Amino acid sequence: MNVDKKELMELFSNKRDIVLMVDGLKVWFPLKRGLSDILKGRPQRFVRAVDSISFFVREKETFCLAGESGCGKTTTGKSLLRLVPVTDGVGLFRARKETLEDLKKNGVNVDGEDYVDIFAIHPKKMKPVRRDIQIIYQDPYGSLNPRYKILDILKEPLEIHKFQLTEEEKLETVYRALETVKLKPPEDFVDRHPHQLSGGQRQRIAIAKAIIMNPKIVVADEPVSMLDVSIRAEMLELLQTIKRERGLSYIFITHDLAVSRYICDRIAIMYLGRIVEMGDTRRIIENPLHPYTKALVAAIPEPNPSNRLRMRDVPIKGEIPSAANIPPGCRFHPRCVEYEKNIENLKSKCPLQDPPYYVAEDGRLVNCWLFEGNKKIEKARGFFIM
Amino acid sequence: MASLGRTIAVQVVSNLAALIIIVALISALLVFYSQTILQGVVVEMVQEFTRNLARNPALTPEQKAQLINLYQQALEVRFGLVGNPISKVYHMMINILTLNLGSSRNVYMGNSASISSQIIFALKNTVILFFTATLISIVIGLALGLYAARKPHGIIDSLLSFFAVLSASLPMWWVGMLMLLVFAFWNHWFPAQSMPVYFAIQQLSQAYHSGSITTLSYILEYIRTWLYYMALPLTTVVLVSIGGWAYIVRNVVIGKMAEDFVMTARAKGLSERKVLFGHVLRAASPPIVTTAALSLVSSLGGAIISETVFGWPGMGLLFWIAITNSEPMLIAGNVYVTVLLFIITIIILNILYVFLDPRIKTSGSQQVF
Amino acid sequence: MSKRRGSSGFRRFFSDLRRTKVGIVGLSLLILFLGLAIFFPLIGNMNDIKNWNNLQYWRDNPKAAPPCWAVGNTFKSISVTGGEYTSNLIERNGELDGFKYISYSFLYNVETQPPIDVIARFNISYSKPTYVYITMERPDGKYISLTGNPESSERTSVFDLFGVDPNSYSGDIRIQLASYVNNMITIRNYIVPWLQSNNVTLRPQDVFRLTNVAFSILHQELTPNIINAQNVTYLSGKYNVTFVFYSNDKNLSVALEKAIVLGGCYGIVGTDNMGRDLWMGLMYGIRWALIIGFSVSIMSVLIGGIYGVVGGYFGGKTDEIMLRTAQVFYSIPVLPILILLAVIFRPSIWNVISMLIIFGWPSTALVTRSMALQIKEETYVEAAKAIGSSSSRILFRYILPQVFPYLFASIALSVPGAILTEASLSFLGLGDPSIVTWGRILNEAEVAGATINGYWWWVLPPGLMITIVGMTFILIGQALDLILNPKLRR
Amino acid sequence: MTAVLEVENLSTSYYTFRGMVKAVEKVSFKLEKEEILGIAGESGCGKSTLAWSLMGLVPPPGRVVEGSVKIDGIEVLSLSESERRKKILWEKISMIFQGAINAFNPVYTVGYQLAEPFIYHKNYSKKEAFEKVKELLKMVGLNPEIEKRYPHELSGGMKQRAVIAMALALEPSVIIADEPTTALDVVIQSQILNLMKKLKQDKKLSFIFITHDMSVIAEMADKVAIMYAGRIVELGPSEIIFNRPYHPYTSALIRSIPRLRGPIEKLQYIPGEPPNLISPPPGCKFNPRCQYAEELCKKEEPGFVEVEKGHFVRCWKYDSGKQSSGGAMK
Repeated sequence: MNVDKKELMELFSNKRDIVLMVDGLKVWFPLKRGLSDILKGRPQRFVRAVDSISFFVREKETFCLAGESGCGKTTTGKSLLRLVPVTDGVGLFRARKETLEDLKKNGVNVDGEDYVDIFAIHPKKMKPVRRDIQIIYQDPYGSLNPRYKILDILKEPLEIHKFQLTEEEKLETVYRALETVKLKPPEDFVDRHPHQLSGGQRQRIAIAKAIIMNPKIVVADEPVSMLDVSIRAEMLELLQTIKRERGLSYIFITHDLAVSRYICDRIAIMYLGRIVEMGDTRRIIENPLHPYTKALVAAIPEPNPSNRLRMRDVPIKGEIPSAANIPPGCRFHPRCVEYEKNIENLKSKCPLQDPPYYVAEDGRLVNCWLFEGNKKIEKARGFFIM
Repeated sequence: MASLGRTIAVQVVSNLAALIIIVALISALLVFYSQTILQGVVVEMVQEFTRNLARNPALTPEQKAQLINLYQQALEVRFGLVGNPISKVYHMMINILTLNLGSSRNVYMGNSASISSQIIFALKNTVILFFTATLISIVIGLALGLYAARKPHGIIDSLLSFFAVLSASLPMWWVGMLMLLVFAFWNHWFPAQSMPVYFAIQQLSQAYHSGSITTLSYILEYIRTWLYYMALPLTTVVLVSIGGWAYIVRNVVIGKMAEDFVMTARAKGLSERKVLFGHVLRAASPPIVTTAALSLVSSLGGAIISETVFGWPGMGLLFWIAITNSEPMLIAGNVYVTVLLFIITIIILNILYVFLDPRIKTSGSQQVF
Repeated sequence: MSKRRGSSGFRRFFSDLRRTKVGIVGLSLLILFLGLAIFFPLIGNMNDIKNWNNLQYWRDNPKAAPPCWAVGNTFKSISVTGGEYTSNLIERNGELDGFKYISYSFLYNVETQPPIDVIARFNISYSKPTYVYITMERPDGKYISLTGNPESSERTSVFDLFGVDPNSYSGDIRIQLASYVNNMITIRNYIVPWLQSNNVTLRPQDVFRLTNVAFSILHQELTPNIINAQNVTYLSGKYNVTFVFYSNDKNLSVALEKAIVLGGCYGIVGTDNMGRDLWMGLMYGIRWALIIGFSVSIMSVLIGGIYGVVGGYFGGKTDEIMLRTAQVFYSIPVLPILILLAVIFRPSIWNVISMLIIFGWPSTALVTRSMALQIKEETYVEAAKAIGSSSSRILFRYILPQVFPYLFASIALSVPGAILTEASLSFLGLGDPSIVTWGRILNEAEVAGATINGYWWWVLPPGLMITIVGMTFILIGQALDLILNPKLRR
Repeated sequence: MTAVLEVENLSTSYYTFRGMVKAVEKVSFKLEKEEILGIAGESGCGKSTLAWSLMGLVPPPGRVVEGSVKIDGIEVLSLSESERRKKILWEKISMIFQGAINAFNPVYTVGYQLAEPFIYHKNYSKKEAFEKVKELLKMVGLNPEIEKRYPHELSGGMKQRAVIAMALALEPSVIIADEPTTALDVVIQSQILNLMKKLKQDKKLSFIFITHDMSVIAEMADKVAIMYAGRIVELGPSEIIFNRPYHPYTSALIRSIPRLRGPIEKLQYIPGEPPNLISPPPGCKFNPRCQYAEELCKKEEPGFVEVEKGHFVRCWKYDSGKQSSGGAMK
């Protein structure tokens, strides 16, 4: 165990209101190497889907990961359940007592008295943790086994985790979960197959499946983006209600900043595998500081008909590069308008060095050289102290 | 373009690997076969020798045993039964690959007993028959499939579907027998045997060289003779292979018709012909080539057997004769050439596929088979 | 729990199958064929099958005879078994001039066409010289002796006709009258004199032309130039062929075993050139077709299915190697290799079946592999991982249930191919010689030149059976295809 | 102002095995020159079918049942197929298709597919056509070299620009844009929307803009038609639609949109699900989800009534029962 992690654990032990803390998470997918690559001794290349990010989630909080497609937000969410191979990072998670005991039984080295580093557990031994961290997928049509009935879909988690429940109790749990997601009466739904339900109903089933084991964190991966606008709000409200009732934390992944404004407490804006700005949701949306966030906010259309009379000014250039080909230095600089404006001052920084995180006035973090005068922090524990 | 070359190289190499494996298999089988046969011959000869020795009272039993042993060893050397089986298989492989297979007991085809020349003679005829049939099938099948695809679930389409189901379980050689019954036995429209085509052609060319007929009538007569003798086998192969192939065309085309770019093409005001031939068929060509390749190539087996029915002097008839006269080397050579024909066809189609689909041309390997 | 779901799934599956039209047709045909295969001993004669290769067994049947329904005016066989009373048989015995005689008269009616032969089998026992006298009485009242007259000095001994010891013998004797009559000796001694006595003009060269038609001429209207006549007219009415055995031996005993007045047609689908009842072969062929079809398709699809799913699900290097292997097998043309194997190894049917399995699995493997790859990427599979499902649970409860329906369809669809390939091998004479299959029947037809001789009843039905059985399975396979999730396959 | 497109009483149905689906029913609207009409609605409301109907390209088993479509005064639906193909399609009306990824044929270069309209409609030589293609590509902000590329070599944004260029090729009177930005990220989306706005001004184009995203509609449309279950339930100037909608569905829909700026109000939602079009509810199709539904709404369908100039509503609240749906446009 390195010094960093020890320090981190110490901090985490003291911050009782934080359930999850991730530091330096990297998810790199190796690219396939051709025979000639090996012969010519070219180094292994990676798709750096998530490239060293740090964040934390408080209890009963909705933490938002936002960004365009390919920015690594979904990969981050999946890495918490270890559904993607994690290259590096520390992920301290305050698990339930039973979870920790089960982990110990499986021979996992549990670091703290009430928490565990989820990135240090072998993926095959993750099963107990998956009770505590659950996921809701974007696509309500693909995330339910088409050959199962609703009853079997919802009972499956209970069977896998061998809760000491009788058949009646399991049924009771399933019915309660269906009622929680407002599919009433539950008897009408248990015997149906997913294809007999509408998109909205399926997504409710997906939510029910995620919360049936009473998790502590639910990763909600764009849970409303494939639903019609008219039922989207209802679904968001349902998620909020469940959070209040069950004391959950959400990691809410979205590309829609407008939605995040309604549901999220804190937000992290991601660009090419890196968090570029993180802090209070409303303040970031109202007053974005990072050039990318500025562009992103400016690009979002609004239901205001007078907009049609003007061109939308989106301060950004070009198109997003491939994650296999991340530009050196600040990964945003080739598209950055600020950099272009101040190229004389910035050319020694932006194209050469990855910027550190700076603390802005309202306590948010910005990953940009423009804020060089501000207080600088390197790792998660830095903003942790604040 | 580098990746294009690489893709083609991968195709060729993996298909040739299959060929080498098959040849190794054939060689091993042949070596095994000849060993067993010759072993039996040796045993018989040794028994004969033992019986002869038994009549000779001058020898002691030990001497007899020794003599028998010596005799057996001598025989084994003579028949090539000693030695490393792997090296034998290796030599056999080389012989098969180079078609260096010696002679058959009789002349079955062509005019030389050398196995390779017989096979080449037969191969030529099979290629003439099979590729003519394939060409005709491709043209008619495409037309039929496209027509059916334009009106799915119509009468023609339903008939085509039924015909496809039917021909999938139809033994081609049996259809050939029926053809003979109908068109050669009941109505004497076509000859019952195709073998005489060579005599007819020979007579024709003699007549031509002796100057009794003109060049034009020679050419016409030449074509007529070929068609006359080829008509029945040709029709059989076309009839049986066309259903499945047209059905494949139909399915692929229907699939492509549902794609968005077809709507774009129609919206652009292109005529239905242009949409169908210019866009749909062009875009459908890679999958059609892939699936059709197999359906056509798999009809090769049926076509080959049908040759025996019609007495068409090709690979199939040669198989039949070789089996009847138990000529293992002839069979082995025939198998090898058939497999070679098959694999060359696949390689050509694979390369064609690569050229038809720009996505593969520019972005790397995908094997069709 | 899971069992209940399985059975309800099956029930749904079959009810779906019944709902599609092609499914109904296929399913009812399949049931019919299964019934015919299982209950063959009830509808057919097992002895016929057991004796298929025993040509002695079939010698009393007409050779290469078309089915009776197909030929309108052919003489229909009459068969008489000894000891039974029929109007076609008159049995007499007694003593005359110190001879004991026993006679059998076979009566038959000719309408337009005469029989092609009269075959008679007797059990005879004597210990003194014994003779035979054969006569025929025609409807026009004319008599003809086909052997030496007992009253003359040229008596015909049993030896002359049956080749048995004329002085003492006990056992079976058999005669085929047509071949006896068409014999040159018989023609010279009996037929020619009879014809001449009936004012038929005979040139010397005509005598030789009688060798094929003598038996037939016995049934014709007698006209002076009967031999060179263009149109043949047969004399219709009752014919009576009498066999008289007579001997000095008081203990002479002759018992009729069976007599057949052989017609030119036979049964439902006729006979082959050995006289075998093709109907039996045709019916029994269903058994072998189903055995071959099912065993090859089930085994190769299961092997291929498991191979593909395992490769696709586990992925990586293993998958790569497995895929390449399957592709190599896939690109081997089966038939030539099978021909070589069949020539080298004894082509027992089980060898053929195993070879078909060895070359049959890769196509399924390639499809199930791509299916497994695709299903593996489905969100619900990842969702299953997310709730903590183990690999084996995902394999058995998520991937296999999706693949299995395809395997069912694929089993049905690969049956015809197996049957066809076996038939092709048999057609080339490389089938198992000890069993009766359609391919073999067609092979024998080809060898006997059935197409050149117009024996359509020998050629048409076996191929039709192959086609219909094949189509049955394709229809079922298509119905299954319609029902099952089609979007997963490529 | 002159109407370039007049649609009256247009109905399109799909004749499926499970029954008839009335995907578009009694739709009437006008599109003026240099105007953008936004057609908005949730999934399955019939917006794409409406677009196909205007082009006369409804895929089987669907077909236009009744109605009239006039482009530049020409009645399109009564034209023979070949006439429509030669005179109307792409010359008078073109389309920017949903999902630009699939709008191109993968086996042809982008340039060839852009050149096709010139070759078939204008009888240009290949060379001339490709010159035109280069101009078009420049116009939509693409490198002209792209013409030699295959569709799969282009990014989503580039493809969308190319599709727009293709739609503009023959400078048609009406361009239908069916969900042109749905698959794109917001930054690219804003670029594409800006491009379309610019082209509209420069080239004086008339658009029909179809999308499910109300915010995108607001960015573009001068006039908005809201569709629900195959019908236009409200049609009017976008200021009215967004600021003081009449129809209960429209107002609920507007209030359900999460907003990026301004005060955070509680989001509204519409309870229930959109109806199944094989067996729609009797009466007003929205009645099962409508909070104002009365007995009449459950029995009879309201007419399409002009409540003020250029503002039409299909709701019993505003229908006195006298005006028939057909005459509303006159």
